[in-house]
Amino acid sequence: MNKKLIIMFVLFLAAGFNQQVIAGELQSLRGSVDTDKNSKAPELKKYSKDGEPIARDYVQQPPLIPHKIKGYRVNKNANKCLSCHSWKNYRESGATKISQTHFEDREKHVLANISARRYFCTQCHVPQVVSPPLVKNNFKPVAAITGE
Amino acid sequence: MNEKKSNCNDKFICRIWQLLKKPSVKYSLGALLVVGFISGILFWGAFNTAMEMTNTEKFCISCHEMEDTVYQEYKETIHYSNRTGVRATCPDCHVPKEWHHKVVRKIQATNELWHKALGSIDTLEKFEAKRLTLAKNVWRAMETTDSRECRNCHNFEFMDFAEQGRRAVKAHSEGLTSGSTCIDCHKGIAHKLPDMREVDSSAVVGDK
Amino acid sequence: MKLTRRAFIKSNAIAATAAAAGITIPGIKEAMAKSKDIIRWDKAPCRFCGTGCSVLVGTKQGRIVATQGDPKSPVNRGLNCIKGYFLSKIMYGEDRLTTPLLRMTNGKYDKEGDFTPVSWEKAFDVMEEKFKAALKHDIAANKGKKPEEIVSTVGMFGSGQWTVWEGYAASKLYKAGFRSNNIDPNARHCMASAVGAFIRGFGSDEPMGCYDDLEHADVFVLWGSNMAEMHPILWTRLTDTRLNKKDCEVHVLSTFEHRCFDLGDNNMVFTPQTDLAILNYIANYIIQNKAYDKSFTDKHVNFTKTPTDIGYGLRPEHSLQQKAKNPNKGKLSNISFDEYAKSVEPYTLEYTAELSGVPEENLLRLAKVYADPKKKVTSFWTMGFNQHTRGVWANGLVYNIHLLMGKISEPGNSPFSLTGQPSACGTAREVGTFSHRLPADYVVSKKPHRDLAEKIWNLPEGTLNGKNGYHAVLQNRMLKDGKLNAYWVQCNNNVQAAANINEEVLPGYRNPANFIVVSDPYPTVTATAADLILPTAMWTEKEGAYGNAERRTQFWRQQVNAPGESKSDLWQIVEFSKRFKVEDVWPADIIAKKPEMKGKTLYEILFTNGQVDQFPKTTIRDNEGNIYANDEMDDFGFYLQKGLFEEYRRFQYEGPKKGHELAAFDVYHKNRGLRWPVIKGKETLWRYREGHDPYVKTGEKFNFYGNKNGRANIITAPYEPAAESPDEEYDLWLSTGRVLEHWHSGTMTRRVPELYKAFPDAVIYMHPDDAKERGLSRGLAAKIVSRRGEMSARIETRGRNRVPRGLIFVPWFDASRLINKVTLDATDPLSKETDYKKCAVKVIKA
Amino acid sequence: MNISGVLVHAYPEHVDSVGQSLAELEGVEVHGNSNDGKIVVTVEQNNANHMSDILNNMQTIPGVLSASMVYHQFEE
Repeated sequence: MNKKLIIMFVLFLAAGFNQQVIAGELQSLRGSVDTDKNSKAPELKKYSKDGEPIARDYVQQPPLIPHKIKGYRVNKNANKCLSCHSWKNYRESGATKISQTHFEDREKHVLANISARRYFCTQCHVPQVVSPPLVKNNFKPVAAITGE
Repeated sequence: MNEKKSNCNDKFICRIWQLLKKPSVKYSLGALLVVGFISGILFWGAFNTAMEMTNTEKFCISCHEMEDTVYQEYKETIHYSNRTGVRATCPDCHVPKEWHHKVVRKIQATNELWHKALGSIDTLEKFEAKRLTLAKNVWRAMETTDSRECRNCHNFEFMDFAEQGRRAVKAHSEGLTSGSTCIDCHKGIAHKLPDMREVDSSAVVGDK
Repeated sequence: MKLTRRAFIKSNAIAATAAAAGITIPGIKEAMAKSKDIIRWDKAPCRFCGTGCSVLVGTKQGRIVATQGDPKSPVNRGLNCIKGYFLSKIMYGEDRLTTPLLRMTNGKYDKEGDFTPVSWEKAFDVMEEKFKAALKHDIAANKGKKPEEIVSTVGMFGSGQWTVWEGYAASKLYKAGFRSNNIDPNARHCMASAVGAFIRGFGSDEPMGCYDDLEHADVFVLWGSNMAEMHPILWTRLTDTRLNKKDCEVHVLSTFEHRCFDLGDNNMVFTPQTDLAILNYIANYIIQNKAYDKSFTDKHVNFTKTPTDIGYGLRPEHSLQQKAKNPNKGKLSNISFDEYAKSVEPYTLEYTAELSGVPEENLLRLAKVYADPKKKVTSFWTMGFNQHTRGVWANGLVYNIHLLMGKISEPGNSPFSLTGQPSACGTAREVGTFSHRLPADYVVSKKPHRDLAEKIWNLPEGTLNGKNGYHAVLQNRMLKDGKLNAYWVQCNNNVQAAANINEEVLPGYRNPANFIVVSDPYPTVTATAADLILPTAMWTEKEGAYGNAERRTQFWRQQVNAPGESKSDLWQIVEFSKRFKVEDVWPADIIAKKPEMKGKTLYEILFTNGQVDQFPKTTIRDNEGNIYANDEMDDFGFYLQKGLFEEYRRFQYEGPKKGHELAAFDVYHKNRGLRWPVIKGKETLWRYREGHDPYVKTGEKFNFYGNKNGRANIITAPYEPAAESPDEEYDLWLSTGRVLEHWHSGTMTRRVPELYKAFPDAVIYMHPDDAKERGLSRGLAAKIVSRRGEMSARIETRGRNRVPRGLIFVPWFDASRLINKVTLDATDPLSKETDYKKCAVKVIKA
Repeated sequence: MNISGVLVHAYPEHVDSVGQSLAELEGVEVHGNSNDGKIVVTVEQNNANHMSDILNNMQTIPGVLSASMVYHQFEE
């Protein structure tokens, strides 16, 4: 068991270290294209059409939208998201339920339908394209730290 | 011979009727049949061509009431531009394919011509005010015909659920049994939704 | 004490019962705190936009593990936008810089060398050498010159994302230490026009209203401000009012359709630059219909006009600049009401509708709402007005409307200039890190203002440089021309943010005569264009303070330590000041006025001057008893932040200009911010209004005490065309801006996987018919070309923004798609703020 | 093991006397009170029906308005 750990540790060290040694070609998010050169248009990235609910790193993080929302309009006349996710419709449609916090207004009164301040869902909930991250992120959720 | 004419005392219709009743003197039955047959075909061809001409997107959006409103909204939807380029234009959803339904719908369409003359929805505000009633008409028609126009192209029976997304499979496979029809869930697929307070109060917040 | 499972359950029982009883039992806290799931929560203002939401930062064993909206904050009441919820991940990008990097070849600094890790010692050595060379040259060049003629070859480009004390320390180091006014914040790109209009109109910077107007107004008018994406929480409050308040209306004006149109009742798309005509039309409508509040204008308003045909802030040799009759002129001259009425007369409904392309009925409906005395109207605007070659005029024209109607400084009636950055107000504007300003609205060009600063900073008389320094665009030009040689960039990514990268920005950074230092936590486009990169601490890796758009100053404590050898901007500034003696920076005659300063370092004169170091080290606790680190306090041995803040406050109390007073340092750690002026501990919601602003005596009702005569200025200004409009070859308008999911140049947000995957790459928002005419369509690669450069991206015709024919919109968050290679560095000649919203381009197949 | 949290509401003036009499009950511990007469109490018993007896006794103590169980963790 600890033999594997040691190898892992060495690899980790190397990865961390060489990041600095080859600092010669320090790269911005432009990657290998120099600033004065013109980079080509990026590859097309597709929003995941209809995936499983995406796990969250901490309780307070707003859930990500695992499906495409192109053409789903939210305006004064209607909120397309609510046609599946509202308290009345979510059982029948099998959609994720809207959390209790959305039913409180600014003054903490609990309402029958969601509070108007939560009406535009896409201010906190966003779909995801199918693509690896641009840069690896070493964020660790609580569980990872306390070794559960 | 000519007394027969006298009892029409010059009423026009009556004289026409007498003419039609009078057996042909000069022309043979065969000639009359051939001429009748050909003019029938011509008439039928012309009738259908005319009807089909009114059954095109170009005709529908020749009225600015349609072109500036629902057509602009439609141009942003999947039925206008999609992966395969297969389009569904106005008549594909709003005019039945089967001839007799089509004719019934065409007759109803005279009401739309009437409102065009009245200018009931000739400004954006007027259209917006009428959007709900217009939408309800279409929804009601679809509900009564179990979304027949949708099923011209999309049919539960021929859906390959292996190719569909998670939500679609659940909804469509249940749809087969629970008797719901396409329009129950797919309202607003081509045009912006009207005020949905009456239809689904949970889908809107606040008063008008 | 080992927490047994039984004790754990018992403490849960106690806690639950105590909660039901609504009382807190101290004993339980220690018992509960030990259990492994407890996260320490503390407040901090969000790192991103000018709204200034307060977030709760969750930390565990020295790492940030979560962030959420702060329910106690009156700004956001527990809500955040998508970026706020992911603040917890912005510090953990894998390519985080952890040591200084210097361009070197075989061990020596070389402008064309590769970046090599060096120690802080070595980094400051090279910086010291370069800065001293430039300063030596300056002392010689400025020999015998009066303070108003001093020129300097050292410069700094700071930020509206600096904390209050970082801006203050940088301003002191440059203006007092190096006698250089070539320090400017990137808030020059976002709020300079707003500042110009505030000073010209009201004699005092910053809005007179506050966010409470969002709950009081009957009508909201958005002038080119996509609040749904750029100020999301304010948009939720506006939506709350619109959907719940009877007869509430939202009018939205923009050069393209965006998400706010979904809530808009009167949506208008106008031709770029014609907002000037629309604003004048509304004033004209109000006057023609005698709807103006005569009693208000007679008592509280002064009518003026401003010189016209003032050029476009381009290089003097540029043809447009040559043609301008009154280049950069802004002196106001008084006019009568009738002259003002005549000046807006040409802007009839027909003329304005024809010029702007907005249908007459929409314009009429908008004008009626402003002219209706019973309707409380709040106007919102941001970059649409500020980043505009007539930005100061545009800001002024909307104040004219509100002043004509007397709809100002009261709940619901509010011309509200929204701020872009989290502390453009708190740091850049109030601390005065602009090339022409001193703290609290004082300016470098006025002798009495310099005297006040010299008194507070305990400097010899005549130290301060009286000549306005180089502003943002001029800094790039001076770098390119070799007139600015030692340059330090902190807390911004200007190589990606500044206009006209190819012709002005890159040549300046790579000019062999210049030494460029960049402080940044990540390798940005600006850092890789520099010669020395200093690894910098981020947001809650240091103690900080921000000031948001409603004059609310918010503090936060240091939550976690910065990685590797990263240091805060503040530490870098103060540590670097140790390297200079007064003899290196001041001429002998200045030193002679205070001989006791001979041989002393700038560190002693600027920072250990008895004021900044008056507060000893102390343990920082919150009211739950948690203890917090403060790296600067450990390194320098005194409470540096508190000393800087308290010295800075003297400007607000000891000078003639009233109305900017902040509360004491300790107050801000205990609350969710106060809106200044804070008089006797009470914050001010509406300025210049009796009953709300303590400087307005009873019976006066209004007093615009920023101006000596207590009156606000209505400033008439005409429509003038944009600097560069579409023609046959470059046949499309280009407007640039931001999207909800990303902040500015994407350095932080694109390193958060969820935000990157929400909006991976910049796209070209284009009208489908414009695309079809050019053989393009949605999803295809296209190239945008202007007279200055090009950029490639994919076309989007059915995205969140629907642009009219003849205009494209491109966000600038993507480092691989530098749209600012294409934009024009034309500015508002008065505010010197770049117009990123209008230039002429063509789009061709890539 | 049975642990429960009980909120006892007593007349403000009788808080101290009620506190004492509560503490005398077997397995009962008083943790704190608010000045308007609310007392936070935990009860530890080894079986559930004892728990309900204790709760009833609490009701009968003079000066007690009400005693309501807020938290109950029981494992056989």
